[in-house]
Amino acid sequence: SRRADRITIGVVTNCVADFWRICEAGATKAAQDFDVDLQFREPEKAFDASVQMPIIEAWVKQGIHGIAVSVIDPKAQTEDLARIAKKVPLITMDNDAEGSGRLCYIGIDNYEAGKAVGRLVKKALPQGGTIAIFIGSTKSANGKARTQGVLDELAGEKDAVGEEMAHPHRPDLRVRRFGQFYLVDGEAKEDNNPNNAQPLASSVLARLKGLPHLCAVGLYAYNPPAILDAAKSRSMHKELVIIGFDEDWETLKAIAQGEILATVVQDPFQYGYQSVAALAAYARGDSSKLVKEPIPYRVVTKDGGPDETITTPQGTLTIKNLPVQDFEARLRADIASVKK
Amino acid sequence: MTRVLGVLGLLIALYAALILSNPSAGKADNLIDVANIQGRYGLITIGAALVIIAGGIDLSIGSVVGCAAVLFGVLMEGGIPPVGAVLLTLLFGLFVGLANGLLITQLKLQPFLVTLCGMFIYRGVARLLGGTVSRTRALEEHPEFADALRQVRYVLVGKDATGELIFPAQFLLLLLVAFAIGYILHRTAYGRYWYAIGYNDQAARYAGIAVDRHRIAVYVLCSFLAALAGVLLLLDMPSVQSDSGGLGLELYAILGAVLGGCSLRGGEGTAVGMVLGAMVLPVLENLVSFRGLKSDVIPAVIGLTLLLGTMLDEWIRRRSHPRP
Amino acid sequence: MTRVLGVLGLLIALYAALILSNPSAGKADNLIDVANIQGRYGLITIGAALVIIAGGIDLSIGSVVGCAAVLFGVLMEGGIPPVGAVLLTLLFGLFVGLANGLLITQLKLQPFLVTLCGMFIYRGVARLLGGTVSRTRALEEHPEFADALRQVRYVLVGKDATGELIFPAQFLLLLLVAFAIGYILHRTAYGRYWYAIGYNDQAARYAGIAVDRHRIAVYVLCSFLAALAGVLLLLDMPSVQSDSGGLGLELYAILGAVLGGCSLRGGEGTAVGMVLGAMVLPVLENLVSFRGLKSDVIPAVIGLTLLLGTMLDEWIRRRSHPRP
Amino acid sequence: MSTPRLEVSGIRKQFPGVLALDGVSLQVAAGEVLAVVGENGAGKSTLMKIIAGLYPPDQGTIRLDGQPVHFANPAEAMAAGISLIHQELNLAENLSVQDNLFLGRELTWGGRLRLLQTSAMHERGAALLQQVGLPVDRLGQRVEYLSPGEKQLVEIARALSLQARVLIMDEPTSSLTHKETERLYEVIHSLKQAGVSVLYISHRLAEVQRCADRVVVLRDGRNAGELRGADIQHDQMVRLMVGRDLKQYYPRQHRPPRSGPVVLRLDQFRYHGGPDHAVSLEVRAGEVLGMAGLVGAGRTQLAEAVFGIRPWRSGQVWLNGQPLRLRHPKDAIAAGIALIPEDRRHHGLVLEAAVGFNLSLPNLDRLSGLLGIRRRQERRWQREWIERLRIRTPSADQCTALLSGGNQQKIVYGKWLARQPRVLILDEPTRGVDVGAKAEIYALMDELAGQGVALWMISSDMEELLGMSDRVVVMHEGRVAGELSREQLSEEAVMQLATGGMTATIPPIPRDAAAPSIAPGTPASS
Ligand SMILES: Nc1ncnc2c1ncn2[C@@H]1O[C@H](COP(=O)(O)OP(=O)(O)OP(=O)(O)O)[C@@H](O)[C@H]1O
Ligand SMILES: Nc1ncnc2c1ncn2[C@@H]1O[C@H](COP(=O)(O)OP(=O)(O)OP(=O)(O)O)[C@@H](O)[C@H]1O
Ligand SMILES: [Mg+2]
Ligand SMILES: [Mg+2]
Repeated sequence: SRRADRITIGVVTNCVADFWRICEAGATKAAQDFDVDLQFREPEKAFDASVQMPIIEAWVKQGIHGIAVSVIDPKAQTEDLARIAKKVPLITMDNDAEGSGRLCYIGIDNYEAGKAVGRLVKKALPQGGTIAIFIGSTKSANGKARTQGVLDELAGEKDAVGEEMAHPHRPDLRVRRFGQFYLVDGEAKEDNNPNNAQPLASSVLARLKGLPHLCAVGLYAYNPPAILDAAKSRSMHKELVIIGFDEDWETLKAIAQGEILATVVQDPFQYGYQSVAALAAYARGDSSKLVKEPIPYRVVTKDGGPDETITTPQGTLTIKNLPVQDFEARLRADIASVKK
Repeated sequence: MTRVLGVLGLLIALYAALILSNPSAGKADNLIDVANIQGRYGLITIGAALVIIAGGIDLSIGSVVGCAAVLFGVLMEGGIPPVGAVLLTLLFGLFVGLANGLLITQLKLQPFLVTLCGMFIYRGVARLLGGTVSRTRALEEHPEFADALRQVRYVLVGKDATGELIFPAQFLLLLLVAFAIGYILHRTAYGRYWYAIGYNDQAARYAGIAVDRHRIAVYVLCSFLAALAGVLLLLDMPSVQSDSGGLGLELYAILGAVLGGCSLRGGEGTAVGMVLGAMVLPVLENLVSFRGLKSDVIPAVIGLTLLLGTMLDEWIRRRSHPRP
Repeated sequence: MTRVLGVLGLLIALYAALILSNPSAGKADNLIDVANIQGRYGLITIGAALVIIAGGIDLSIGSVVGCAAVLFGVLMEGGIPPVGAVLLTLLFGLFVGLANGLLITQLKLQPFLVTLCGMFIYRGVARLLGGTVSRTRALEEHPEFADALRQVRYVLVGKDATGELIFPAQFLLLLLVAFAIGYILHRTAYGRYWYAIGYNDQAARYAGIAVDRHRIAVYVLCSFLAALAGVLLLLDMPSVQSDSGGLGLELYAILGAVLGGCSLRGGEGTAVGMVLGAMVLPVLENLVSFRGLKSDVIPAVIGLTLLLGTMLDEWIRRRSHPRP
Repeated sequence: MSTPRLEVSGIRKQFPGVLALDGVSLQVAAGEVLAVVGENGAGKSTLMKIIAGLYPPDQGTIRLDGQPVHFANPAEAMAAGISLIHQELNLAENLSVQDNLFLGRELTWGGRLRLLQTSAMHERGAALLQQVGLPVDRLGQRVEYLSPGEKQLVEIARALSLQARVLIMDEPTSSLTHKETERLYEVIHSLKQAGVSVLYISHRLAEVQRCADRVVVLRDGRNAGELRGADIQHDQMVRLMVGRDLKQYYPRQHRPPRSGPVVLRLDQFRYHGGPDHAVSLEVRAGEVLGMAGLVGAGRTQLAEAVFGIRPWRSGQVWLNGQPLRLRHPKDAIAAGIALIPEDRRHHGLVLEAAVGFNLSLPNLDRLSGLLGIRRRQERRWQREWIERLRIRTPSADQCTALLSGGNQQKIVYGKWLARQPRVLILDEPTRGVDVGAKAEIYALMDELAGQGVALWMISSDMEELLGMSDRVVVMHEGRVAGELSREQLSEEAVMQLATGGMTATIPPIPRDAAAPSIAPGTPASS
């Protein structure tokens, strides 16, 4: 039903997820507000540039008017994106690729967000403890960044690698020490597929049963609920601190119930909205809507708390700490604001 | 009998290794945990095995599991009480099987192609139905389902209100189904017919067996069991994503069937074998994480173990059946 | 001949739909884009098809593609010049095929099991080799490779220094390989042997054919082509991840083969059919993005299209060959 | 005799549960035709497979021109000039006739490239087909579309193309008709002239009598005796084979024609995939209707169509006066029709399954109760039938594929007779069955006829046709060429109709060869 003269904006993500459904809602709203056509694609295969690139190439061939992409492997994709940016207005969102000639980046800094998770861990267990990190894949750029962020924060140094050792209370348990924390198996546990998340968490937790000061971190949206469920099925959720990432429905529910301590959230709705808004305006010759500074991530806890300001290489950020009800209400409002 | 010795040996070895790997590994709660997953695997493995015995193959299993889970969730969100939703979802399974069976027998399409298309189609259906489903979302809309859902969950997956796993309900369910299927396979005419069809459908036809009808029957059973597994998945797991729910399970199911003594040439396989074959992977995965192996090593270890297992199996079979 | 009419019709329909979908879709540069992907698909499809013709199956293709791509990258990072790295990677492919073939022929294991284990094992190897590989990373370590790599890339995937696609090199490569394979299949004794083995290996053995050696040969060819596809993948794409690179490609390859007229019962299939079969999916995917379909609809659309295609195919075949 | 071309001595072969060969020896000279006869399961095929390098012997030696040889595989045996026509067809049915003729030994150029010389193979292929009497246009056809008889001719042509020094024919004529058989004799004769040694296995003793210089008889895997020249007499062979005299070969109590009521009647019957002209015929209760025809005459297809395998096109079929409609063999079976198919391996049996499995398959409805199959009853029942038909197997659990050809055939009988059909269609009923068993089967048929069963016997075995039929319908290219009553019934008459009118120019089988009981009714004794 698209007419050739209408402006068309393409948004391509790095995988299929609820996170992106929220983003799509934002993008759709912007498309409505600024009267443009939207093509929103979630590549079938998660975090695979060889699936993502053909989609973008096809758009370029169609003479689309603007592309927003969640970069999977910045270092490697830069070259191709640079070439594409010469033909089509391009912005990166959710995951950046500097030097790709993109007009702007809309999103948080995953590494910084990871550090935020680390700070939450430290706050929850000031005396340190045993920590297990669960993640979909450590191969993807955002996965790497988040994990490293957490570990650096715990270790209190950049590019921390930790030290290989046996767990003081459990000689049979190999760990790496980061600051006061012992990382189970010395690495973030990859599930590579949401279906394995719960069983994996379940068997890892089983080995930690009985240890004091337990903390589990889930860095992909689906990880925290999986961890909680596993903990419950082994009745360990009482003695386990769970900290999550992203605004998975179950995670928010659990925070409200006090079963998950906190989660660090991005703003997918804004990613979508601002990407399309910016590109639509740019296509009409107005580059004012291009976003300058990174969108701050936020922390969601049961009752919220004071904002915190931190200094990053990019400058100082103020990070909001929202109570879960407010956050959820905002989220619903955002999604509801999209006309069907 | 010798057909199952190999996989039996493999299982024993794996359990031994597991129990030795870590004091808490042998504890009841862990074994129950494994058994529960084995139960769900086992159900789809039996489905796959039946199709394979009758000389076919079903690649749509994984997508059907996912689609059924999503459908189950969506139905409850839509206000259908849990029990009703379960039944409707199982009905969906029956229809999928009927579709596969009809396409294969009436239009004479290759099972591999038909079910591969099914794999895409039902994945697509799942995604059209919704994004992520979960019990909490359903209860969000319909708090009144809470009790019913809790009971269904307790009965089918053995988890209580707090979500603690009390008993391996899914494994018991597997044993129940396996017994029924085993009876059909080994004690009734239908079983004989399926084997005959798998070996030589021409001879079966000349013997007056309604080949097509029986072919359809096994596909229906297979998809039905897949749908059941989908229901269990949603009851067991915190949530199911329509794009990844059950992804790739068809391979695990077929693997279990083949490990259990089925031959993809058709006509081979026993109910006991199916159950044993299905039990392998969950133990193996549990063992691997109990040994605290690095994530990157795991696939290789799993692959090699399975390979050794099949070698052992073939070796035993050869010893007991020297063929010229 | 009639075996390929169906898929030919499907292809024509798809291209027509594509060109009508959008004025710029029919433009050369887009068609070249598609052709390039079809080329890579085609190579693994031919590999899969050969194995299927000889009565086997290879599920390790996807993992081998990924593993080869990673190996290729790692070798260059390790200081092996591009051309040398390519050759070593292809050598790796040969070894994989040899391993599969020996396990299947000498230990008499089921191809499905062996290659399924391979699927795990080579994925594992890839992950042990490294996380993510890319030309950029290799060049960081060894800037001196820049020229050589650029040339290799231009020759094999037809992209210039800026990454602009100049000509469909991968498709030309496919045509080259398809021609060679087609010649072997249809014009030499070896081809005849593969068909005979696939349909009735006993007859082949009685005819004095060295069945095992030929079985091994097709597995070697298949893995070799998969490794080649892996090389192309890394040359064509910005980067390859060891855990997802090539994931699931075996299904696409087999799908292409079967669409192209191969029967999993073995002994059927033509070189032309393989190429046509492999061309379907990339056009379909390109069409889908040109029509700007919602992501959630895509799997269903793909599945239904393929199903219609196979129905059409079977219908034509039936019309031309009324069988009892 | 100078050093024989082929000499095997003391061959022993033990299979699990079966001692197939127990010290068998034989010799063949160049240009000699040696017939090997024996009951089903005597070990003939096993011996031949050992000679041809398919199995290794447990004991014993094989000498070729005096040199001891050990063949690891068929290829080596072929290289040494030994070729084997298998009892069971072994063709790559997905390939063309021509491809099969040259499979493994294609004419190629370009050295290791093995590029096919298609035209050259076409010429030689055509010549080979003419030699065995198969229309040349079959060359390009996929083998799966050929009738069993045609396939067998392809096997023969294939073996001929080998230019072997020792040619082994394991029941080459089991589904050939008189005409093709005669042609085969000519071929064998010319091979003789060319100094080829021929090992000829058959259960059709008349054939043996016609073409063999010498006969070696096997019994229970041992040499049971040898006959040469004039001693090669039907009854002598039988005596050596079964170790006793067989009283009757064709124990047929022929009834006066048109006595029983018509049970099965086709009128103007046509089926899909069949010939265009309709077929009409009737089979009466208690009679044996013989059906003759050349290879490819369309008899099997007609039978299959009536049995519901092939969709019907037009005409009417009556069973016991009731119009019959069926879509599937199960309808036919329900109506009381049973078919003993010609192609045992593909249609008759599930070879991979056990003997008992096959026996039970069509009878499970009777063998099961509310709680499924009554296992104990089933096993007893299976044992009964194995004994009743004297099926030679270690147990009911033996894999069917491992039984000898004839014993496999008996299983097919068992599975159908147990159903007590009203119409029994037998397509090549004694294909690969030994004389003893033949006599049993004929007795069985007579008994069934006595019980009022209508038997429709498709046969390519002239003796059998003449000996068993009350009437013979002859088919030619898919149409009924004519019908012969017992009075008119003679080999010449049959051949005349079968070949479509033109007078058959084939030397008749010497009368003494065919069993004496060939004369109607008169029970024969030797
Ligand atoms: N591969 C095998 N495994 C086990 N037993 C076998 C095998 N092949 C043959 N036998 C047995 O060996 C015996 C001899 O078989 P063989 O086929 O040589 O008999 P035959 O003389 O050819 O009979 P027929 O005239 O029926 O063909 C039979 O009892 C058969 O069951
Ligand atoms: N499935 C098939 N498809 C095509 N043609 C076939 C098929 N089966 C048989 N034919 C052809 O039909 C003709 C009749 O075959 P049929 O087997 O009925 O002959 P027949 O009289 O039984 O001869 P035989 O003595 O060889 O069995 C043959 O020429 C054969 O080539
Ligand atoms: Mg024999
Ligand atoms: Mg016939």
